[in-house]
This record gives sequence, C-alpha cells and structure tokens, in this order.
Amino acid sequence: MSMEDLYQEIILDHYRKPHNRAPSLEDEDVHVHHSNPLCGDEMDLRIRVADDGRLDAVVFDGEGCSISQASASAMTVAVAGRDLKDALELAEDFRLMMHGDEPTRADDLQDGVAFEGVARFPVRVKCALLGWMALRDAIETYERGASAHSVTYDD
Amino acid sequence: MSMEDLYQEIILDHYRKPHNRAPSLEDEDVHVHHSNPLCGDEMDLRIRVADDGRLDAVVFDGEGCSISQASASAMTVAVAGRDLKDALELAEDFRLMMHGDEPTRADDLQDGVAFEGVARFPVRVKCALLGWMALRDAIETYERGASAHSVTYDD
Amino acid sequence: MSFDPATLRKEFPTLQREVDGRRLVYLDSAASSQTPQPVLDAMAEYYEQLRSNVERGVYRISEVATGRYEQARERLARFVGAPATDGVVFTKNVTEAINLVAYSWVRRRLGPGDALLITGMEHHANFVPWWHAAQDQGFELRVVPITDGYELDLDAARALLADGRVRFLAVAHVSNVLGTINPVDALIAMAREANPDVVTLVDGAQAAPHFPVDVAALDCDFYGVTGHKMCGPTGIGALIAKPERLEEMPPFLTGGSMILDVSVDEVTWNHPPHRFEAATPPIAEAFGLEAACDYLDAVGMEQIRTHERDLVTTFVDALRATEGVTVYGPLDAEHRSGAISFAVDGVHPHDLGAMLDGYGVCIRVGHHCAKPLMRTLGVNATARASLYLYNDTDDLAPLLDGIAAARSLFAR
Amino acid sequence: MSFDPATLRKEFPTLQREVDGRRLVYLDSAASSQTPQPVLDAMAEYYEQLRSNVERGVYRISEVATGRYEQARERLARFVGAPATDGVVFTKNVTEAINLVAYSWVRRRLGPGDALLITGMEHHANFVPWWHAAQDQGFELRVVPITDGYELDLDAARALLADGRVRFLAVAHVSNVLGTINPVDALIAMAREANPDVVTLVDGAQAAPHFPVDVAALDCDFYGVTGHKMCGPTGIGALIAKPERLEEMPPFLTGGSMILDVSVDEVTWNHPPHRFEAATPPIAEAFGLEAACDYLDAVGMEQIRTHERDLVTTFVDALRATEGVTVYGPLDAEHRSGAISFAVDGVHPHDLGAMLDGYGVCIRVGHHCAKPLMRTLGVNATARASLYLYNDTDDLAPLLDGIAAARSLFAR
Ligand SMILES: Cc1ncc(COP(=O)(O)O)c(C=O)c1O
Ligand SMILES: Cc1ncc(COP(=O)(O)O)c(C=O)c1O
Repeated sequence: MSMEDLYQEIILDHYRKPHNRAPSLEDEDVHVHHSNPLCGDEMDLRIRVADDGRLDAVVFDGEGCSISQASASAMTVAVAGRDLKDALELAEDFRLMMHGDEPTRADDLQDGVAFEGVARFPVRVKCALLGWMALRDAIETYERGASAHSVTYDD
Repeated sequence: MSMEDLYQEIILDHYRKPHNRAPSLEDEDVHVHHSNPLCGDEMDLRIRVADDGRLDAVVFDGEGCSISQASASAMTVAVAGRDLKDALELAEDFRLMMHGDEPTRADDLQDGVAFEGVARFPVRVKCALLGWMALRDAIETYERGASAHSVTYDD
Repeated sequence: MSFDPATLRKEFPTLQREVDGRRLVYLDSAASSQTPQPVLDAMAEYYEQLRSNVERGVYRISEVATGRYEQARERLARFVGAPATDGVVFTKNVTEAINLVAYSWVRRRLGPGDALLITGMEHHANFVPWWHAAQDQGFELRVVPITDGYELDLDAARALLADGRVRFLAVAHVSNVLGTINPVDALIAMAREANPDVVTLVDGAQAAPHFPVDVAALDCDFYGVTGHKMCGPTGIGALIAKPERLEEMPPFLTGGSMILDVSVDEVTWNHPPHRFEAATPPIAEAFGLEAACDYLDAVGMEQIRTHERDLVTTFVDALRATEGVTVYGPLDAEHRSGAISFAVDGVHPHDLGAMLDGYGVCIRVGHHCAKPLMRTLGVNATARASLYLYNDTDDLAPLLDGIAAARSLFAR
Repeated sequence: MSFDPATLRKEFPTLQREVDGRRLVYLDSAASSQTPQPVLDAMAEYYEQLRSNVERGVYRISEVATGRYEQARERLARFVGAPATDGVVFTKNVTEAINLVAYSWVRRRLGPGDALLITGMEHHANFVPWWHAAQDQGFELRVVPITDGYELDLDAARALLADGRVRFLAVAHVSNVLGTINPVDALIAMAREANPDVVTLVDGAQAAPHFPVDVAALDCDFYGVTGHKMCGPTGIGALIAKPERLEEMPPFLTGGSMILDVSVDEVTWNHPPHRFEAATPPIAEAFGLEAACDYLDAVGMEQIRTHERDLVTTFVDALRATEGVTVYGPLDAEHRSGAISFAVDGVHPHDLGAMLDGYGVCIRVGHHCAKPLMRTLGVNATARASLYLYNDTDDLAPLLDGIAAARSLFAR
C-alpha cells in the first residue's frame, strides 16, 4: 500500500482540473445534496435528462478531499450520455470495485478505474463513492418524479 | 493467614453462647439500630446508664456472621460497668486494633483481643466492628440526650 | 475433541495459581468469569501493535483498529444470533445497556396509566432502573411472582398482563441466584398477546455465557450481555436491539462520535448504533470480547451447555444429599443453569465463604444484588457456587469438605 | 535522570513498530495516548493473578482485587490533587463523567430563567450534554467567544455572567484543537463573583495527561479525566467531585452496588462514590489507571510539561516557518499545550493525513469533535499534530517532509 496506489496521476489531474464542475445547471431536472458531516464533505450534484431518457448533463460542486473531488469529476465524464439504467449499473460496478471486486466494465468507467487502488484504504472508499452515490440518488429521485433530495451520511 | 487466626476458640464460644444477648432491656436509656444491608447484618444495641454515669447494662440482638455476633458479645462483657468516656476510649482501642495497631489496653478488652487476627481479613473488619460502633453511637446518642438512633452502613 | 475442563483450564491464568498451597477452585463465574489466554492476547495485540483511537483516523494503525472494533460488533451479533450488526451498541456492562433503554425508551414513553412488567427474580440491574423511572414518570411496576419450585409463575404473569396496560416487559433470561432458565419466549408471546405493541427486554447476562442464544428466535426488542461474565474483559457489555427500536430513540450519553452535526442552535444525531456510543469506546475491550466469542464458539456453546447441565446436576445432588444443606432453585436440570444458591444450617453465609476460602474455594455469599428475591426466599443472604466450562467434578470435593468443616466448627 | 523521550519510548510497545519500513511517528496523543508497559503489566496482573469481581467477595483474590480497585481511586485523587477519595467516581470515559453531571445535577436543577455557560472551544463531550439538557429543561446555553489570539474572551465572559443567572459553568482546561490552556481559575472566580452559588465543571481530558493538576486549588465542583489519553487503558475515566456535590445528587446509572436496600416499595441509594458506580466496574482498567498515575508521576509531571512546552514551541515555529502552513492556536508557549492544529494551503486535511501516513506519521484530521469551533475558524476540518512525553524533535522532520510532499503533489 503506497501513496502512489492512491494518488495516481489521473486522479491528481481530475482533482486539479475537474470536469463538469459547476455551481448550477440550466434546466436541471434534479439537484441532490450529499454531505458527510463527519468528514466535512459536501457534494451538490445536478442532472438533466434528455427526452430520450439519457443523461444530458451531469455537473457537480462541492468540497472535500482530492479523492472525492476527482472521483466525482471522473464520474461525470463516464456517465455522460448514458441512459439512466446503464448509469446506475455503472455506479454499481464502481461500488463493487470499491469493495475489492474486479470492475466488469473497466472501459466504460474510463478514468474511474484509476480509483481501484482506493479499495485498499477503507476510510477513503467513502470519499471515492461520494459522487457516484449522489448520482445514483439523483437518478432514483428523478424516477420518483422528484426534483431534489438531500442525504447525510454517518460514519 | 489461616482460618484458625480468624476463628479462634474464644470467638466460637462467644458465637455459640453469646453474652448479654437480649431483644429488650428494662429501663433502657438508648436503643440504636445498626445495619449493613450489603451484608445483611442487623444489630440492635440497648444501653442503660447508672446514676453515677457508668454503663449499667449493655445488651445486643441481631443477625450476622460469627465474627459480628461474637465480637458484640465480647464487647458487652468488656464494657460492663465502665464509665462512658472510658468505654468510648476502649472502643477506639478496638477500632485501631482492627486497623492493625497493637491494642494498648489488651487486658481491658478481655476476650476482645481474640479478634486481633481479623485485621488481616479486610472484609471481616466491618463485622468485628459492628457491635463496637453501635456502642459508640449509643453513648453519643445518650450524650446528645436522645434515646434512639439508626445507622445504615455502605460498603 | 472431547470436552475436557482440565485441559480447558490450562488456558485460564488465574486458575493456575494456588492459594496457601491449594489449587484455586473458582466457583464464582456468575459474578465474573475467568478470561482465557486468547482474549488477553487479543487485547495485547491492540495495545502493543495498534494503540490508537478508532473512527475517522486516516492512518494505518487507526484504520486497522477501527476495522477490528467494528468487526467485534459483527462477531457479537453473530454470537447471539442477532440479525442486524447495526443493532449492537457497545456499553461498559449490561447495567449500562439496561439504563440506556430505561432513559431513552421507557422514560420517554411510559407514564401514568402504563405498566412495566418485571419478575421477582431480577438482578438489581434489571430492577432499579425501572423502579427509578417509575418513580419519576409515574407508571406502574408489576412483578411476576415465583412459584414454590423457584420458577416464574406464568399464570400470575397472564393475570398481570390481562388489562393490556403493560407496555414494557423486562425479564432475566437466567436468574443469577436460582439458576432458573426462564421461558422468556413464552413470556414474550404472552405479553404480545395482551398488547401487540409491548416492547421487551431480556437480560442475558447469565445466559449468553452458558448456552446458545438466538436473539432472532426470541424476537425480543432488546437483549443485554456483559463481557466479563462470558470469558471477556471487564469494561464492556452490549445492548443488542432491533434497529427500528434504536431508530426511534434519542441518544442517552451524548458527546463525540454520536452526532452528525453540531451548532449552538442545532444538533443532528448520528444513526444507530453510533448514536448510542458517545466518546472513545472500550477499544481494547472490544478486541477482547471478539476473541471471547471466538473462544466460546470454538469450544462449542452446545457442549458447554451439556457439560454444565450434567455438572450442575452432580453438584445439586451432592449438596442436597449433604446434611443441613438447603438448595434454592429448580430441580429439573433442563430448567437450570450453573448458579447454585444454598444455605447451610447454623452457618452464616459469610462464615461459610471465609471457611471455603481456606480450602481455596471461591464462592459468593450475600444478596447477589437480588434483594427482592432474598425477601421472597426469607433470607438475608445465601451462599452461591456457580459453574462454568472450566469446572468439573474435581471441584466438588473441596466444596463439600469446606462445608463439612464449617458445619463442624459452627453448627455444633 | 534527565528527561529523555527516546529512552521513554522504549516502554511503549506500539512505538516500537514500523509501518512500511518506517519508524512509527505518533503525533495523535490528543486523540489517545500510547500505553507504557507498566500499565499493561498491571492489567495483566489482574487477569492472570486476581481475576474475580470486586466488592463483597469474601475470598482472597476478590479481597485483594477490591483493595486494589479502591487504591486506584485514592491514587487518582492524589494524582490530580483532589482532597477527597470519596469524590472520585470511576466512569468509562470523561464523556460519561460529564453526562453524569448533566443528568444528576444540571437536569434536575436548571430550568427556565437559568443559564449554563460554556465556551466556544469545547469538545462535543462538554457541549452536547448541556445542549441536550437545555433543550429538554428550557434553560439557556451561553457561549464564551474566542479572541483572535485563540484564547477565551474574558471580557465577553464577564458580560455573559453579569445578570447572575449563570448557575453552572463548564469549561475545558485545555482545548483539544487549539492547545489553549484556559485560565479556568480566573473564569471560575469570575463566575462565583457574579453568582456565589454557581457550580463549576472543568473538562480535564487534555490537561491531566500533560501538566500537574491541582483540583483543590482550582476549587471547581467537578473535574473530569479520561484514562486512555493519560497513558492509561481504554474503558475508564473519572469524575472527581466535591463530596458535598455528590451527596446532593441522585444516582444516574442504577443497578447493583449502588443501592443500600431495595424492595418493590423503596430503594435506598448507597453513599457516594458507590452511588454512582452501578454494576461491575472497569476493574482491570482501574489497575491500569493506577499504574498510569504511578508512571506519570515517576517520569514527573513538571518535567513532562517543560518538555512539551519546549517541544511545542519548536514544532509551532517550524510549521509557521513552512510556506503555505497556517497554525491555529495561541503563540505564547505558556498558554499552550501540545495539540497543534494547522492547515496547508491547497491540501485538503484528509489528503494531508493520508500523505503523512505514507511517512509513518500519525496525525488526526477532521473536526476533532469541536464543530462549533470549526465554524468559528471558518473551516470544515483541520490537521492536528499532538505531542506527548515520548515525542521529540526527531518527530519533526518526518512531519515536515510529509507536508512538503503533499504540497508538491496537490498544491501546484
Ligand atoms: C477536551 C476533551 N474533552 C472530552 C473528550 C472526550 O474524551 P472521551 O472520548 O475519552 O470521553 C476529549 C477527547 O477526545 C477531549 O479532547
Ligand atoms: C442477571 C444479571 N443481570 C445483570 C447483571 C449486572 O451485570 P454487570 O455488573 O456486568 O452490569 C448481573 C451480574 O451481576 C446479572 O447476574
């Protein structure tokens, strides 16, 4: 377990130059807020769904460590344009990877696979998952017909 | 530390044939009740004081282990006829003996000296002291001009 | 491997010692059990390799210690057959577990017109918290009486439940004085029949160490255990609860780790079980308790029960056959665990205890924190010998010898 | 003997280990200290020689264990300069000690119209119990603000006390985040001036381990300590109280050992401190805590303070001299203890903590259970390095190296 396993260059790139980071989204369908007060992490995720049921736009904003921010950034890229069911499945693949499984859709996860090493740092798994869990929640909120949801994690 | 140190023949004699054990006392001046609910010990002590200020009669009644009952019996014998101050001093001598000191008035304590070995059994010290503490309380109650008092010990 | 207490004893350091040249015969496991070497090793591992605080440490030793602490929760859940790890709250002992329920559930929900049902053979730990709450909140305390055979009087219980006002039932799984194994499943069913919303707590302090417990099958809302009686360390116990009960409870002890957010205006409680574990928990003790569960399961809880059932029968038969000895407790071995209370004619329990100490035999004498039961038995104190996996028939002779010596000294 | 941390370290097993081939540099003693061998030996003595329950056992090993348990109470009283051994109540940690006071004193005595004064730098343990009680009982919670120099604003405190309605004062002796040593004697005097009957509690969790504490001189009503931060074991803490305060308090946790008599109609509470120690206490832990007091006094509390004061100055100076590092906390070394909170520009504390872990350095990152203070500082989290007797300047380089590495990785 070395620091290089954790902080790969791909991760640092996403951290330094995040993709799809924005405080608002025009015509947003859903806005979810996820926070982990115990870490001080905050994540706002906004999605817009196209008429054909695909993720038209996914943007995040928030505060947190490099892992949480970079993972959210990589996530927005990986799920862009996917239909909702597919995006949920990809989120599940990522989640399982965080619990030590081989990812079955490494190509689709794109830069997300760079986070595989995080699985070996149990306290950081939650950081890497924050964006993906917010996405899942946003999609489920959309499917319920709601437009906003807020989640607070415990330890 | 052997059982013989604790249960000397003198002690057993007092236990089997207690002196001055009675449930009441004619013309009693003071009646005190001491209990140690944690042990289940109960001690009723009654005294009568003569006009000349001497202990005219001391009787006890109660429930408890051999040490507490025998010690109370030996106490009633040792203090009979003493003036109140003297009896208090003797009680103090006994108390100090229970804390490991040599008794300074071994002769006056009479059979009370047989309890010297109890000092080596810390949990039983309280048993040996029960009667003596009741006596002290009875005398102090008398001196306060009261006729009854009740004390509950903690552990 | 056959069940061999003499071999098992080798793992218990205090049982290796002598007192005045005599082998220590430990017959006080109902007060506190001995602790086997693997439990001590687990605690040493924490102190020697992983000493740090748990929860939220981002460095390795703290992460590993945290993982082990949470693993202990899981292990205990499995040990007592609790369906949900999230229902396991670590406390300092079972008394704190019961108080937690008294403060956070009973005191906040029961009031005048309500009743709480306990039994006449409860340890003070499962009596005083309810009594104190009843005083403050004005609800009624009802007590299931005991039969002449030292068992719960279920007919009387049914009558006490009949008006449907019993909203909470608290009962010992096993009596620490009589050894009686109570039919808690029947009592819980009876209470539910009278009031489907009744909430139930089982004090498992004397059960979990001695036979397989299946909390899911009992279907009680709360089950309490204490580490130091089940081969574990001092300083730890647990409340095992249905998660939905914990969800509806405000916290009891408050402080660090049990909140999500705090400002002067608002506090957001953490989710269970963390909501109920303020502050730095008993970390080394959790390591030890996990190892105790492993140890007991490796020996085999079924085998422990069988051994104790047979051994208690031997002891009770021998005591009953001894002149001047009265045994309190059920005669049916299937209904009794290894705590044996008895009296010796003409010998005060304190004198008996001291006498036995001279034979290297450790028994408990006194009221055993069950004064209401003592009143029912009509005594101030009893002597109690209690058995565990490391006892065997070798321990009987010193006990009988000491009793005989006491009788010859005092009762003539 | 001169004070030599490198020699002292040899007695702390976890400090002997390596992580990834690097020496473990433990800078998290404010969360939990390391435990020296004599403390582990004392606990082993209990488990290996004297394993039994305490109080009322009539056999030798229980008598000896009971004596040692009570001796630990005496020892702790002496360690903190408390005049009365009877004022020492063992709890599972300082959080329980504070909750005891919240439940048995504050909740029963404060109500609408009353105020309770705390400070803006309290640990949640000395904040949430009062907040919760205030919610339930309707009294007012007032908070002493913090100056720009990270010290208590005593002028503001005076103003908050002026109306005489503050009936209870609760204050940290030392802040676990800022390291500030608070002038608790001055604050107590000020509170007494405004209301002679004010009752005071000092949270000594971060003080007792680090410098000589004289509870008698402070003249506070309650003082809390926690074992695991003072070279002692987990699972034990204590409330040190004026006996007359304890006398007027009903019990908090109820159960065995804390009553004199129990019937269905009436319960007679035991005298303090036993009234507040229901059930089987943390026995092994008391053995350990006694040994911890012996250990600390043998090293010398004055010397520990001098060492830490010098070392913290070295650390703070070095950190302040490091580009991009901000240190939170007083500059005057006489007013600060060994907890150093800091931020590194452009590096999230979690990343910093993880990075340092790679250098074998253990620090804490997060809100340190002091969210209200974090709000005042305007941050979500800080990094905190905290020092103890076994740290020395050898520990500085790995810290600075890790910070530099983190900056070059994240902050470019
Ligand atoms: C100032 C202060 N008070 C209270 C506590 C709580 O200590 P414990 O978790 O041992 O109850 C801590 C420790 O984190 C502290 O630093
Ligand atoms: C039936 C029962 N309940 C509760 C307790 C209290 O256990 P603890 O002191 O560990 O809280 C005991 C132990 O004495 C017990 O036997």
